[in-house]
Amino acid sequence: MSDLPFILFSLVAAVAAIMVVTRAVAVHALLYLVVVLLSLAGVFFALGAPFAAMLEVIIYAGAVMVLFVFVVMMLNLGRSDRDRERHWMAPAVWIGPALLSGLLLIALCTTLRTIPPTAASDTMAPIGPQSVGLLLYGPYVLSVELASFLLLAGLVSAFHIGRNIRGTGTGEP
Amino acid sequence: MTAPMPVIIGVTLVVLLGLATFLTWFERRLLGLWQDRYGPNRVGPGGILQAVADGIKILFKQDWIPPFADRGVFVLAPAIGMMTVLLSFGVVPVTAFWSIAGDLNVGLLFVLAMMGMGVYGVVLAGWASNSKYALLGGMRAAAQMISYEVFMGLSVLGVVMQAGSFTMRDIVLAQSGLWFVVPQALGCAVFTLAGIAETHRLPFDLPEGENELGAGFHTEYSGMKFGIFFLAEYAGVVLISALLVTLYLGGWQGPLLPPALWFALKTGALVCLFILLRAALPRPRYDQLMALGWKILLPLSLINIAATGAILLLHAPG
Amino acid sequence: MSAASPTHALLLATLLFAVGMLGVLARRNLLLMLMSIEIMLNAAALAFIAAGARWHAAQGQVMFLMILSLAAAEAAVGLAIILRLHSAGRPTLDADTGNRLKG
Amino acid sequence: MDALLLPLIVACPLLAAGVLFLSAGRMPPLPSCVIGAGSVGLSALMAVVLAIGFLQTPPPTGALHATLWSWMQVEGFSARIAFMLDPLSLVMMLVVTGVGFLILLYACGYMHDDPDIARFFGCMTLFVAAMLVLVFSSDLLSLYIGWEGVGICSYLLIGFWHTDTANVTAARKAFIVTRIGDAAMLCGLLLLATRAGTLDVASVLQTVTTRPADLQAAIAAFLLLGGAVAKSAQVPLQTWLPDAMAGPTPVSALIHAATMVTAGVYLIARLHPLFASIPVAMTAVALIGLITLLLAAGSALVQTDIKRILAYSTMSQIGYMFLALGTGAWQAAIFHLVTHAFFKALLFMAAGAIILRVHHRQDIYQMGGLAHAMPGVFAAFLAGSAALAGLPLLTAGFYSKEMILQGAWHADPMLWAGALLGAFATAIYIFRCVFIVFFGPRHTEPHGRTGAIMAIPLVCLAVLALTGGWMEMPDAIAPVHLLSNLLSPLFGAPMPEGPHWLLWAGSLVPLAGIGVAWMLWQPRTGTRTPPENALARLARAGWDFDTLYDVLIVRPFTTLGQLNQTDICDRLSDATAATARAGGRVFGRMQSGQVRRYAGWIAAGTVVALCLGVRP
Repeated sequence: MSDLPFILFSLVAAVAAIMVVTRAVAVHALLYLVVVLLSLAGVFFALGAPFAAMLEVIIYAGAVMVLFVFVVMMLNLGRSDRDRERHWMAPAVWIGPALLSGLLLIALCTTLRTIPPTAASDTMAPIGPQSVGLLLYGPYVLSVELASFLLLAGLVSAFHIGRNIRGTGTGEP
Repeated sequence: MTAPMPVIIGVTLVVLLGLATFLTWFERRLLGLWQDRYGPNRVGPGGILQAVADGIKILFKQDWIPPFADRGVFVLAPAIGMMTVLLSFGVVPVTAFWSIAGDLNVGLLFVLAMMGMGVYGVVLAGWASNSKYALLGGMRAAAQMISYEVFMGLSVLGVVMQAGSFTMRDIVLAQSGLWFVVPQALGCAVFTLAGIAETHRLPFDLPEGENELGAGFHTEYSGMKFGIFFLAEYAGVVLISALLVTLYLGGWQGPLLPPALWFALKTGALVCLFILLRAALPRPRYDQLMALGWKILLPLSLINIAATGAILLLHAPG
Repeated sequence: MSAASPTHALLLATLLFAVGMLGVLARRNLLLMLMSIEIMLNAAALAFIAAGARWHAAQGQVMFLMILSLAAAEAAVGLAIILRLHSAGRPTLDADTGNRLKG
Repeated sequence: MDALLLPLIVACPLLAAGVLFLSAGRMPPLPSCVIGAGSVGLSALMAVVLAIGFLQTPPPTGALHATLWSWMQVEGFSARIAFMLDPLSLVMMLVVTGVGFLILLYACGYMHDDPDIARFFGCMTLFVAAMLVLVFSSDLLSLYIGWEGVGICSYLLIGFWHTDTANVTAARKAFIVTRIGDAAMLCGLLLLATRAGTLDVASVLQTVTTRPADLQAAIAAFLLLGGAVAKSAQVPLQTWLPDAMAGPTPVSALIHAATMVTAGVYLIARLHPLFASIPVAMTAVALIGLITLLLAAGSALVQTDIKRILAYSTMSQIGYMFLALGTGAWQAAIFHLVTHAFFKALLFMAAGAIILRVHHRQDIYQMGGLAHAMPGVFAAFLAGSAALAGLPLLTAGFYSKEMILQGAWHADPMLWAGALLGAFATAIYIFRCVFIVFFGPRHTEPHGRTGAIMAIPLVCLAVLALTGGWMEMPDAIAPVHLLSNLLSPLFGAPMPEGPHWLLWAGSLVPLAGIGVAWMLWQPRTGTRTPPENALARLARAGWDFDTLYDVLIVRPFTTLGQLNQTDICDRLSDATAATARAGGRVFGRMQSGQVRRYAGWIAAGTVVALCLGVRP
């Protein structure tokens, strides 16, 4: 009974992920990606990580994906783009990548098979925000610093790349 | 004392939707009062049935989808907007025993998450309409709501630090001595401003901005889909008010009167405040709105966090 | 062994990773490639969370936060590049034209 | 309470620096002055309160500790941001905040019409904060933060008037030369850290006593000495200090005379057990000090720029301190540091007052006869000069220099003789400056007045330069040993005093020097032109160390580079390049520049690696 959400969310995530990579309209793909993220948040919840689940929704689905939507809106893609996208997705294109991904899947699944089953920790008591925070600002404070450096670097480089070169307001080089 | 869950859900839903409908009339009446005119006063006693009349009109309108729109997303957008607001109510504790998931251990984060999802309703509506006014409105909404979500999240952190919990019920219980509006006055102010921007109410209704963008993101909407946007906005106002009450004004706590009544009274007063703000304040320019957020509210909320942390550390035992 | 076990979560993570990789390799649209990368990142994050659940340790969520910040930075830079390319006269978002250095 | 005051003393100027910098130069002059001088004044006030508390009820362990936070904790190494107040840092704290406050007060008058005054005070307060961090740190790593902090402030302030290329060049030179020392010091610190597993001063010094001094310790000591030498402008890394006079005069007074340049002395004093356990290092310190003091005194004899005279004099006086350190006379070094801070800051500020009033001229031969025009400044300069020359009994410089001479005598009479020669030269060059600037015919008509805000610090420091030495006297004069007693828990008992004739010699030599100066440059018959001969030119150019370095290091390096362009080593690299190019052509086909192709290769590689790993 308690496994039902997990299975449900997993199935939704898997299906939606496949939908993402096969959509021709960027916004549709984005919406499916949001669905992937939301159902992954559900999976996190089922795995006893409510804090991660909420952050996944707030930051990933709520902020990063909106950024994607925002960019798509700025690009103002039209019908011609959709047609070109369809053209690019000819069946022949998929053979090589599908082969590679399939191999990867097989290899990884083989590895997973070797993992001994976990009987002890089936209780899945949730790990709350407090313990994560204590860990983050205790032994992992250096990685928090590194993450903030990374974000700063991202901020600066995004600002630099997107800067307005000739003051035209359009970003034309 | 605890009511069964379906009852809670049902009552909450009915009350909320009824309230949102009622608010459409109530706001116009209050605005009329403040602006020295009548407002709707023909249908029913004092015009109270105006809301019903509007509802009937909207329900019976043709459910029209523009041929140039992206059908699926166009239909989905208002549903997302309404749904996120309703879901947020799930974690608001009306009384100690009356909430759907008031003791969810990441309750406050859940509200923030739903606020974040709420952006999609507006943004997708703007995109799916495939018209430039709607697109501009949607883009404005994306930038505005994402920015103000940051300040909202940062401002409530002070509350979380003081209460030591993300659980809404714990936060209310932590205020039994002193309402957080006193120690967290700064956070409360930022939260209120961010809340107005999140619900894109006047004065921060730039995504709609009717004198520049037509009707903004819902320019192409009509009929019940428009109605859902409309109701979602009022439900959002009630939500922000309820959150303010829960986070800063002691929730259901109060002397003499029953808890639920206290909660309703506080929320109602805040809703009136929202309407008063609409009546009193002009709409700023878009760049002014963003500047206010990033140059004033962000530092303020950071200062609030730092100060709260410092004071908590100083008072920490040992 | 119940269905909601870390092993099954790892299986899901594997599947997502493979699908994301498929997207990166097969799509020509830069935006879609970026989205596929997000799927792959999420698969990795799921693996961390699952491991955290397996050992009942909060470290999994710590690593998840690191991935989250990585994804945020990556999305910001990636999207900025896409916008730049788009405004520099390459409105097709075709990844295969990325080797032309001049706009 | 006291332990809380310790970080507050640092925080006060730091906060002021933050405020001043954040104003982005838009802060008007008056608030800038108030914030700049006020914050340091507040620090000085707190320092005095702290010092009184410390002296009245000394902490049982001999030092106050305030650990702010643990900086890093990795396997086998830990570092903290921790402050400590022991007698040594107490003395330094009082000097830095007290003299610093007086100089900043003076700067309020000196800089009041400069448009960039907010930036000036921002840098100055930041400097004071960094210097206090340096002084307070009980951990060598946080000491290093302060060390680099004062370095960067020095750089910023030397190049303060950055529109003039010469100033920027001087700033860059100071930065690069001290950087050589800083690099050496960092290496030394790392060596110490590998020995002790921490850079906590107490623990580091503990290892000196528990483990016999080996080669590693010696190398570490020499590397640290390198850092100290560069910061304190000693031979061979002294060339930056005279050029550093390009900065505003209060900067020269605070940074390049009173505080920062003595950081090297402080460092060695702080780590004195380490140095004391390595006799070679001690000898090196003493020799460096002696050579510097003689060379710099020689240069000062022929300079024409008043600030350069003082700069060389500073080098020379720090040479004395190094000499004292090298002979184990730790108290003498710190004592001289204190008195030097008083009189050298006074001399610089008096010089600044003169420069302001003679239309920003700095050439002493263009001044002349200023004694009547500015009697107050004259008196102040005279007091400072007397202290620098070490006029017996009356002045602070006499007592501290006497103590150093005693120490040198105990170590080696040759050192003593050299130091005495230096004292002789000191008296000559500073009174040469006095006679030329203040007597004789007037070349420039001074204008304006020296305002009260500049006069008050001059008066305070003049009093200190004269009376500051009375806290420590030789037994032959009066048995006063305030400073020695304060410092002896740290440094051990001071050295016994030498024979009485040493005192006589030390008293008479400065007088003789003044007499020589009077004979050569007396107002009526003395020469009024700078000396022009090969030796004088050499000395004026600071013994041509710049040229020497150019010839020894820069030119050979560039020549070597040019020679190496076509030699056999290049053939080897050409072969490498050819191989690489051939390989590049092959692999270049993979570099199509297409993201998807790359992603495909990465994915393929991953899959192959996985398959290899999974293979049962």
